[in-house]
Amino acid sequence: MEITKKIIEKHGLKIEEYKNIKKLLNRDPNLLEIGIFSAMWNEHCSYKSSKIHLKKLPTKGKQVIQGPGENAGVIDIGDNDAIIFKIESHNHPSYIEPYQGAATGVGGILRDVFTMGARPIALLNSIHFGSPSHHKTKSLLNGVVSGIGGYGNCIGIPTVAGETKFNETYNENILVNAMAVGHAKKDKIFYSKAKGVNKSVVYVGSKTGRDGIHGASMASAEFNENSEEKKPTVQVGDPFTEKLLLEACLELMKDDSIIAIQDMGAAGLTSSSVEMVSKGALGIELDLEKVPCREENMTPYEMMLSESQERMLIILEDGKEEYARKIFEKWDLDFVVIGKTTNSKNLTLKFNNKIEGQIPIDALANKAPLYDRKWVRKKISKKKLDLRKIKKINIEDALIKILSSPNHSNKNWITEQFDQMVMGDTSQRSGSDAAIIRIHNKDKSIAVSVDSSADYCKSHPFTGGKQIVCENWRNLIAVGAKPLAITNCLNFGNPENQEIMGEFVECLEGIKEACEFLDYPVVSGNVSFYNGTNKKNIFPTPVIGGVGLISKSKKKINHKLKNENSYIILVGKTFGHLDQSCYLKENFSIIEGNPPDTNLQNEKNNGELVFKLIKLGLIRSAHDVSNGGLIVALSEMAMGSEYGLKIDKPKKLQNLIEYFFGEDQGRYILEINKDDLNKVEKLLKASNIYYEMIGFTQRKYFEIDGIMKTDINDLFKINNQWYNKY
Amino acid sequence: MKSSVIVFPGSNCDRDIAVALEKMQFKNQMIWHKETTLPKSDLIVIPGGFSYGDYLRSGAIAGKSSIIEEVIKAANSGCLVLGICNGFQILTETGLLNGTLLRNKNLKFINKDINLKVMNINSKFTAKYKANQILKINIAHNEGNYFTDRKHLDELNKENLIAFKYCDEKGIIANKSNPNGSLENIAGIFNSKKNILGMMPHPERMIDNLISNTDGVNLFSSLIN
Amino acid sequence: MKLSVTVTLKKDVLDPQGKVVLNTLSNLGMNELKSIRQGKYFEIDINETDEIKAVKKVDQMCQKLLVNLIIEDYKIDKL
Amino acid sequence: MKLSVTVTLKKDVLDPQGKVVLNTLSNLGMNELKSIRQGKYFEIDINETDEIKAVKKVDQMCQKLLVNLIIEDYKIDKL
Ligand SMILES: Nc1ncnc2c1ncn2[C@@H]1O[C@H](COP(=O)(O)OP(=O)(O)O)[C@@H](O)[C@H]1O
Ligand SMILES: [Mg+2]
Repeated sequence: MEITKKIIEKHGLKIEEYKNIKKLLNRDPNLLEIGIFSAMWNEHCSYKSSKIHLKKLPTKGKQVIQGPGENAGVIDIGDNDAIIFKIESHNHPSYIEPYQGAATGVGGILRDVFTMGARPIALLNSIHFGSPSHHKTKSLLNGVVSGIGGYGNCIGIPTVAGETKFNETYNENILVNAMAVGHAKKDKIFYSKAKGVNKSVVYVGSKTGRDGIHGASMASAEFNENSEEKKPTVQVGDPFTEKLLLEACLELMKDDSIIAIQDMGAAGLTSSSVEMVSKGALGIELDLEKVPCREENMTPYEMMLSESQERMLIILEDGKEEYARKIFEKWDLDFVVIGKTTNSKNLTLKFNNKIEGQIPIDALANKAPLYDRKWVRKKISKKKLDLRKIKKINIEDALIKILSSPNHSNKNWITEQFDQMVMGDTSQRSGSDAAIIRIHNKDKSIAVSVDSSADYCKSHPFTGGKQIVCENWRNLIAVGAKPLAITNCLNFGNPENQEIMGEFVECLEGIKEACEFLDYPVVSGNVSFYNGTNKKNIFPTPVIGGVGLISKSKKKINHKLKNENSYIILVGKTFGHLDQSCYLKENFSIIEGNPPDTNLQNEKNNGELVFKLIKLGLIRSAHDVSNGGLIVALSEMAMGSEYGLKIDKPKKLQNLIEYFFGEDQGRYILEINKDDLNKVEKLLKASNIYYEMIGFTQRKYFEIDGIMKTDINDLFKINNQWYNKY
Repeated sequence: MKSSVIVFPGSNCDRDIAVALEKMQFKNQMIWHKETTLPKSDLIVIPGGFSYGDYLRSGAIAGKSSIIEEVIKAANSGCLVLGICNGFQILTETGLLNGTLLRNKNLKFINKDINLKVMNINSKFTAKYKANQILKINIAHNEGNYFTDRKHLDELNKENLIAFKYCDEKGIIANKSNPNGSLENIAGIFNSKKNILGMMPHPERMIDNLISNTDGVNLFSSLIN
Repeated sequence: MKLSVTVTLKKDVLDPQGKVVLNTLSNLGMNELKSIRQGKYFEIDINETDEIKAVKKVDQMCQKLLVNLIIEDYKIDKL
Repeated sequence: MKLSVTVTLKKDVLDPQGKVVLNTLSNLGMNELKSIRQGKYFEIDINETDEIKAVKKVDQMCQKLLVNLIIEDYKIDKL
């Protein structure tokens, strides 16, 4: 078959890249080889546009066992316990088929985590949709939510936290990011680096079908009108088989039969086999006629590029084949030795004893293209909002408008579709700043949260990147956890566009600065470019997933008010930053100016002190102040708890709108028992932390002196009504 | 007391129930579905989850497994059998309990803490509860909408075979407090000899104040005599 | 030989799915609908060329597994 | 008028349900089975006596709600 320009383009390869392939091979590739190059060299697998920038992120620390480069990141939480976690995008498949796209996204990230030897203990998600009034939004929303639940509920891993946002920038390109967190023994972690020649390469799991052929290249291209026709067979998730695969893998991992193991994710058999031997500087030979197939007459091309779900590739120690086979057969899963490792440093593909393709591993991995794409710095808006030019509105009305908006409405209707309690260790479910999961049979817990701020990142990528790391860090602090490390999913537009590439570079600079300062390293992540349609790119949306440690489970805390007549303290300074605030967005549709700056020194000092106060047991409830400002945070503490608040007017800042709705960073609200106040104030003063006493808790009403007084049950209803009317 | 928890491919509350049983001092054993004999047990538990993915009808395929025949034998000779969630669905598929569990009325999976009224304390499963006690227990299911024919419903009512009903905080049993559309708010039922209990809510999730509450404890402690 | 099995809920059994589908369709403006009942459908390919035997075997499958006879009816057709 | 809609998965789309049912039936000793695919079935009663119009309306329902056109095919029959 002649390789025409059309074939090259269809594989998402540039002509320059094709020339390079010919040079690396010293000949023309055949169709199978083109397919393999396209799978390995596309953005999704090769990180060709992002690699040089990702290298700048801090990835090390005392707590880090394994940083980026493996299937997932690994951190140390003491006593031989390790936490393994990662986040991944499944944006494009979810737009085409929301239920299956989201479900297989969850399935995929779970495999990344249990392939390293962890039992998954929590799932999170970050989902972004277009405007609620856009004609596609409702069905995408419902499909994605039930897909996430459908997979997690069936496999029996609690879905405990996430975020759901609406913004018209995602009208034609939704975001579905799924994060999985697992627990392993520190001395029982499995890696993907192949070692040794002539070792058996084993295929386990589901059979291979024609699902998602070229899924990875689809994820690396912009959508256009024809995308719906070009789409490959949609991948259908099978959580039941994944459950069997999970149990079978964990059973095999009890012993030391495994040299290397990797899930078949994007680009299936191709990327899993190439990546394993590339890490071990080896070669691999596969007999493709042995691959278990679901359909008749599948070709080597289809087998190598299929993205059928629920499959793994394992390299076994000598003589362990029969032992391992028994385990997989017990769980009714396919187990086939399909090849062996070699010292040829080639990927050799045979089909019925005939060599169908042969490519140097290096050409696929290390010699994949690497781009230092052109980028430009964002022109930063000099505009500063003039509040006087905006219509004056009543504070209570403005609050109600925010609480009843799609973005701020209560997400119970989503989280009730997720089993949050299975596995019996969820001590804080969705709804607070972070979820808390106890380590099974231990007296310690982890806290997890995912966050993003696309508007902030759009207007000022550097500050946005920095802010989102801080917000995530703050969310963990607010439940009494020590933040340890993050994973990140970088959802951006087309990197060939200099402005978009600039957004990427600057967001990363912000993330880097915050992570370094807070000793909050990045241990895993994922980049999703080309989110957009026909030159309309989404807002830059880095999503940060953080994990923190609570060393004594008893000390857990959340945001719900616990008592009558406790003191309410606001930690951190309020300047009244309204640009890019919810107040302006929800009430006036104004999206202007810069996001609030994040002072890392204050962030750290305030956070560390709040952490200390919680650890000492001096805090009844705590909440970070984020979108919507002080007044929204206070309402959240009251809604759904039994108590309300009586808040004073500000003593310093005169403008009430700025005071109550400003989104200044680094702030927390704390509820403190009367008896503990002295101790708390002493500690705050000793550390030079800025704080204000702003009021008390009371029964029934959320009240601001002389400004508003509302029954908390009414607020709760307002906060819960959006979806019911949607 | 000896207990056996039956584990099917796709069961996922098996560990949770084992933790609860052990905490309540049961000597527990996990029984893989391919086993053909059951160890002597005072209590057999069929746990929640998605046995065989619940792909055909929830509980249908598990209801055909070889171990189930042993469970039926044991049940018929008086052994205590508890089916929770998917376990309840399996018990109806085997015919050990009558009726069936249809899709929730809103067609959505529901996970939340609901109020439950104890309808009958004259059973080995509920003896330690107070009459009409209101419990807060977690539910997590797609198919918990209990349905049965008129004749059986009459029998359930006449013979006092309804164990739990969904209610509100005050104990009022009404449509509003029915999460899934169950007939007469039924959340759990006994067989006529009351040695078998099937229920949709998860008592094993309510045994620890750090995680939730302890409203499920008395179900297990009732069984210990 | 290929056969199909169509499984429907018995008349007096509640059909939550059908009900929701009916409501949703009416909300979408399709008011001509009188009722809608949801069932299941299987396509079965069986190694048997004799139709009578094939139907008999499929009937067994229905009785043993595919159908919950207490709440469901079924019918078998040749494809 | 009563119509039926039979919804089946497109060829090549994974059918996890069919797979499990096939395995179970073979385990129950029914070895003649070559394949089984699971689908959905609707019985629709519609206030419309003209067959062509009725089919057209049901077709709309399929496109709008009953069928996931990306992974499923469907056919409409008169009952
Ligand atoms: N898709 C979702 N899945 C799970 N939990 C969610 C989802 N969307 C929102 N939540 C939960 O709702 C709560 C509020 O979310 P959000 O306003 O983003 O919190 P924060 O501002 O503290 O990060 C959080 O506890 C979050 O975990
Ligand atoms: Mg928060």
